[in-house]
Amino acid sequence: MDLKLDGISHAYDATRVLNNIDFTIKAGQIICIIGPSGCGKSTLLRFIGGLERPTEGQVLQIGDPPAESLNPLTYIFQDFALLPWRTVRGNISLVLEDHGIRGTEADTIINDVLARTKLSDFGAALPKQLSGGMKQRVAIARALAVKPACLLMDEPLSALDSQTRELLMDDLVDLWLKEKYTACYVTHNLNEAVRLGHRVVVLSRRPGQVRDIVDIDIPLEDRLKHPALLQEKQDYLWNLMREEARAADLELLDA
Amino acid sequence: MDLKLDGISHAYDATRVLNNIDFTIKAGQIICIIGPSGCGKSTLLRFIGGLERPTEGQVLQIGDPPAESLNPLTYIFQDFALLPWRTVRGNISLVLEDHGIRGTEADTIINDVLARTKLSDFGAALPKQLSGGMKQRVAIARALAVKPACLLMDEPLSALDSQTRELLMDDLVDLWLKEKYTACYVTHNLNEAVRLGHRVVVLSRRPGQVRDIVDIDIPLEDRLKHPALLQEKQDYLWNLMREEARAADLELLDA
Amino acid sequence: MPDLDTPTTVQTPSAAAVKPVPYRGGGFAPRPSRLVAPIFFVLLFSLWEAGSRFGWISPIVLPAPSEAFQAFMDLVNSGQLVLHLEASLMRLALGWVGGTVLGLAVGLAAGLFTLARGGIVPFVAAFFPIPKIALLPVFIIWFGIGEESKVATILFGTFFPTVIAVYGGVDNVDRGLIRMGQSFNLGWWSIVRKIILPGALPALLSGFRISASIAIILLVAAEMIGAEYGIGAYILLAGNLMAMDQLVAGVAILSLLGLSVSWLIGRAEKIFLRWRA
Amino acid sequence: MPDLDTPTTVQTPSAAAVKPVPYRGGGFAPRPSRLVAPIFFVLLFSLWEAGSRFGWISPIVLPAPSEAFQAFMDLVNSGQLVLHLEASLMRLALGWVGGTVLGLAVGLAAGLFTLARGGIVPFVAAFFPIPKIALLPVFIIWFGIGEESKVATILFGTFFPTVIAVYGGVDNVDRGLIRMGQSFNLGWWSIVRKIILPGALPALLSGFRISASIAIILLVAAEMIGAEYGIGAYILLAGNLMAMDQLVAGVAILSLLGLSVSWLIGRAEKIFLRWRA
Amino acid sequence: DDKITIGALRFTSHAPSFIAYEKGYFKEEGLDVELKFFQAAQPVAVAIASGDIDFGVTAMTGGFFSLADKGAVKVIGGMMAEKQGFPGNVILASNAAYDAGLTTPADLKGKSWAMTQQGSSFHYMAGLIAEKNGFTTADMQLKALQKVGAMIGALKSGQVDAMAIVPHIAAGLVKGGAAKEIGRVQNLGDYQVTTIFTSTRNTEEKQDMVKRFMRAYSKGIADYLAVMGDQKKDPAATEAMVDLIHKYVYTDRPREKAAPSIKAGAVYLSEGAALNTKDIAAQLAWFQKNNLAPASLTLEKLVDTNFADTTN
Ligand SMILES: Nc1ncnc2c1ncn2[C@@H]1O[C@H](COP(=O)(O)OP(=O)(O)OP(=O)(O)O)[C@@H](O)[C@H]1O
Ligand SMILES: Nc1ncnc2c1ncn2[C@@H]1O[C@H](COP(=O)(O)OP(=O)(O)OP(=O)(O)O)[C@@H](O)[C@H]1O
Ligand SMILES: [Mg+2]
Ligand SMILES: [Mg+2]
Repeated sequence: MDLKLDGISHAYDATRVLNNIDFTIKAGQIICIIGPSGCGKSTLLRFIGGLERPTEGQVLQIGDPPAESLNPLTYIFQDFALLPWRTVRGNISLVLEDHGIRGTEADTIINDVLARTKLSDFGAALPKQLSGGMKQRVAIARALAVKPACLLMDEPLSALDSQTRELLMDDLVDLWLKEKYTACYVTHNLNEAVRLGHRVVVLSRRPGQVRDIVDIDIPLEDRLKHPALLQEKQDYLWNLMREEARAADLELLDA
Repeated sequence: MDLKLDGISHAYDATRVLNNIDFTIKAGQIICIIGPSGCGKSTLLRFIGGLERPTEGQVLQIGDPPAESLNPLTYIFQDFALLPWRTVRGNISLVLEDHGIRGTEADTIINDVLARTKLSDFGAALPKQLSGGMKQRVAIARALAVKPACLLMDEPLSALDSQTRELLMDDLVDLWLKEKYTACYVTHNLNEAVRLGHRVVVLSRRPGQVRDIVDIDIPLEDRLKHPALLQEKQDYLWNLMREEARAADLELLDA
Repeated sequence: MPDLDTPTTVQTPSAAAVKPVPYRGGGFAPRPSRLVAPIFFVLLFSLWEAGSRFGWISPIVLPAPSEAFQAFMDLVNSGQLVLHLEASLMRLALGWVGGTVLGLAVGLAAGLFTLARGGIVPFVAAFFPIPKIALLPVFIIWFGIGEESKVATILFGTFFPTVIAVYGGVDNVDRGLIRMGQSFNLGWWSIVRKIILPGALPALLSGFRISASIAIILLVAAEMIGAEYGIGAYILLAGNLMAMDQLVAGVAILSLLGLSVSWLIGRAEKIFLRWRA
Repeated sequence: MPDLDTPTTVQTPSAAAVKPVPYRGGGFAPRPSRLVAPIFFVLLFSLWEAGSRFGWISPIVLPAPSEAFQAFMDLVNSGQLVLHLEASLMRLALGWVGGTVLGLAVGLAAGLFTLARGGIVPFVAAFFPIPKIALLPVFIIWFGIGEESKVATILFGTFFPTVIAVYGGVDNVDRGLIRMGQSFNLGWWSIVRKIILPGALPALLSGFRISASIAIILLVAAEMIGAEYGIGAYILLAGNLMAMDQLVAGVAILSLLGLSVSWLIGRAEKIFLRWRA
Repeated sequence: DDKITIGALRFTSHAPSFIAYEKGYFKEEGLDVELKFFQAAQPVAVAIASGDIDFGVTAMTGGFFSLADKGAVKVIGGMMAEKQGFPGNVILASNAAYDAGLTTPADLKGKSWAMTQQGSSFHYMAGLIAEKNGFTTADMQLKALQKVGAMIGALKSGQVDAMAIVPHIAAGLVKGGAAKEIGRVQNLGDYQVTTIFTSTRNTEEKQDMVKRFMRAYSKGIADYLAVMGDQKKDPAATEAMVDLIHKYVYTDRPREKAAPSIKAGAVYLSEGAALNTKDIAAQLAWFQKNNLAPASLTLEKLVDTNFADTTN
């Protein structure tokens, strides 16, 4: 299943947030969306997942999602969005219950995703007992449990400290190498974009428009072996964005 | 004025947090302290500034601070710590008022520090109108207003998005090149450490001990010109810390 | 998940089903609508009025709104409303200001000093839940039957919630800001004045909102003690005489009083808490 | 700032003054001390007792604590305490449970549906601040002078704060969690049951704390109407008879009742909100 | 002049205060009087205890006895009394109870009785009825409803079976068909309903002032009895007195509507403020027996007989 963004524009009341966005998310690819603060990245991701509707344009599903997929478009949120009153297992079972998956069937799935995210020992822990990195791993496990056709990630690492971020980035790469998941990954961290993205969509400041789409051809597993190449891509992106970021930073909010 | 940490150990109730920390902060140098989450970095910085007292050891001032320094040991906090009910100017004047500096004398100082942090146009803005990067710039201006002998910075950039962080890092370097301030800079971002630190103190996980002290001899202004050298230092630090970070991440909090 | 080795798609768009992604957001965001409330109230009052007119609601059980309004107009025209309001507002003002000033002082002490907190907090916890009508006989003996006991009833009623709001507000002032103040060598009193008090202001204002409602609620109890004038006294008399129209009119006046005070505090919040994000 | 081009120090440590950095932290963290409160209360009661014994405090103004305690023991020994408590607790339980169940339903509606919110919120805002004693005559007419009107008084008193707590709690449930539920295609009712209700639980429990105090406060007002037994009736009688010792004993019982309920809710919070960080 | 404050209720039975005030009897005795109005009787005694006022008139209540026991107030004379042939408190039954056979006070055993509060004069009247008919108040269901209005409401709607109330209100209810008269309190025997009282300190330290007050007050009583006791004797004087009383009572009603109530409420007042000490002693005993008055209170502590005649 591919996803096609078709001429998406959006305004909240009088504020134009997005302007005529067009691109395609191909199955098995990680697309990174980068752009300065407030340019509409999160809004765009909400459109892609059907949580909100753009004023113009539409998001199209091309092809049917795999039959076994319980929730084809699945989010991973910046703030993890775990229910604090449920244990790790309970949080995963939450998204299965409504599909009528309970008991041993659910246990099998939960054990599997916990193993894949190296969380097997933490099934009974409450979110408050976990570090940020672990929480995000639980959120990833939960997402995997519903066999998504496409993962929608909104700055999944930006609430983590940089060391944990580094560790989780490795985990996401490993996971992709094993499972070749499709993903739309929003970030404003250029380093993440060049480490994880097969293709990077660069948005301008608000109203967000596509400024550039950069393909990164190095296979994910080899990227750390080519620091100079990556740095070059990153510098290219940073040059595209630097002035916009500065201007966005200087803007007075609701003065 | 130098600062010497002399055999500092600390425990909160039964938890040992720091273990026999010894190092010196030389005038005009930026010392970066890195270490995994919860290893006691913030605690250590509070000891250095006299906000808390260690159970063992002491922090010594060697030499007197410059006479014009109103507040020799001045913090810059991760969460900016601006009074939300005061404007940018009001926040700066706050730290002058108690020294009896008011009226035109205060105005002169405030105008000067606003100019140095490129904030001249924002004197009348309230904190809520500013982006994170701007807020941290105000905090820096406020710190400069009291002519510190040593800046104590606790992850000053980790509440900012990565693009703003990049911009502010440049600003901190520019400022150091002009003013050669002394600083003790706590972070867990290795990239920040190798970009800003003359010397990097690496702490182990809790109870924090000095694992290594790494000098980085490249002048600050030249660092971006030697990406490979920097990357090498960063990789060295990351190898020192990787396992510790992973272990710290896996720890269950107050299970 | 598609089990591919390279990131390309298997299906050509033309051959595959194309449909928009399903929408599944929205909801869970009820808003205070500007339209519903007036309609609702108009409907409610019309039904009530009709019920009374057509005799579905016995006048003993509930007067028609028009009758209550008539009672209110009688009060206005006879000039008594001013007298009642004057008396009540004076008591409210004195009692509330007194309770607030004392509550601020005591609450601040509890918020700043361990010793004070140790004494004040359990004391307040024990005394706050005592119904003030139970204490009326005591107040009469302590303060007599003049204005003092009425004011004291309201003062007592506002003192305890103010104390709680103040020390709660002080507790909730961002410790980071206080630490910042200390790190810049600000004096103790400067920290209290410039950081703690403004930082506790939001909690203080919402405490005022509560203490003002309590003061208004206590008006009736306070005016049980030999008051000739006052909205509370008017209501009590109406209750005594089973004059339901006057009772409803009096209660409506109290309700309006409460809404006005709440509106005033809302204005104060808008003005003094402009800095809130 | 030292004006150096290279980061080295100008002063050799041996020549320079060496002293520890000045300490400037601490303070601004009053703690509820386990010692202060008991000492404070013992002191307070001793002074009070002494004052009464030595005649500084007239028995008309305040009875000695020992006399109040004697009155309490009389109540216990005569077996009346059980009767009074039984009557009051029954009214409290019925009124509180009724008000809470209704309040939950109405508050949830206001928290979930725009239309309900539009009607309910202004209605509650207008009715909450009405003193219940003002409505006693109305309650007598509506519900008679039996148990119904007493229960109704407490029910009315607890209903409104519960509604406010519930819709406030629902409003404060992290929208991110709701959006998460929607993004996983959870059904509407699943979201309400598994996300909104548990998420609102902290607010509900603190709402219960408030409504329970209000219920206890209203006990006296409720038992003004033809109650033979009940703590409130006991207090009213003591007030009528100017029996200050009994009055203080009765008020102390209410106070203890309030503290017990508050303790119970504290336990419930510990158990049900274990998941809170 | 001595400045004194008198606590008064806006009831016809308090007319002597208004008469003595309006006609200058207090002035003649060198008393500079201020009238202070109360909504209920109970606080008058408390106000004397707290020193807010000097003199008051109220019924004997539990609270009053308690204050007397603490040495705060003393009875110095009698006021309203139940006397055959004069208007007095009427015992009413609800229509439903009447239809079910409650037609005399003797039928009240097992029935419910409305009163304002426990220890009030309404409570005592129930006690009087019970004693006279050979049962006790424990055999009745006593309903404390705090307010006269609530009592009337409860009686009208049949939620209580019976109550006692002042004559002019009773007349209105009976005439309107809202209740049935089943007896009069005056038929149960002597009953000193209200007394004049002052603070113990006044009786000890300002005896002269108290005496002068009583002289002036007695004149007011005499005037009232002379005119209102037999209203047909001198209609012009009656109207004049109604005018005077209307200045203080039923002020919210026009005169023509107030006059009938004022006339109908002309209860008997003890001549010369004479005090029926025997009945006071009986009342005290009843209150004590029912735990509504402190056991330590004695008649000596309650009454100071130096200021008025005593009957019986
Ligand atoms: N529900 C909403 N109602 C009104 N305005 C909104 C809403 N959501 C977002 N906005 C506005 O739309 C713009 C884009 O918001 P969005 O969150 O999509 O940006 P973003 O690129 O994700 O920013 P960030 O990098 O800070 O996450 C912002 O100016 C924001 O204030
Ligand atoms: N006031 C305190 N009382 C008790 N324990 C504390 C206190 N402050 C910190 N700690 C504990 O001391 C340890 C070190 O805390 P500290 O904040 O110094 O770590 P850190 O290195 O700054 O961590 P981070 O990278 O998360 O900022 C932690 O385990 C923390 O829970
Ligand atoms: Mg976003
Ligand atoms: Mg820290």
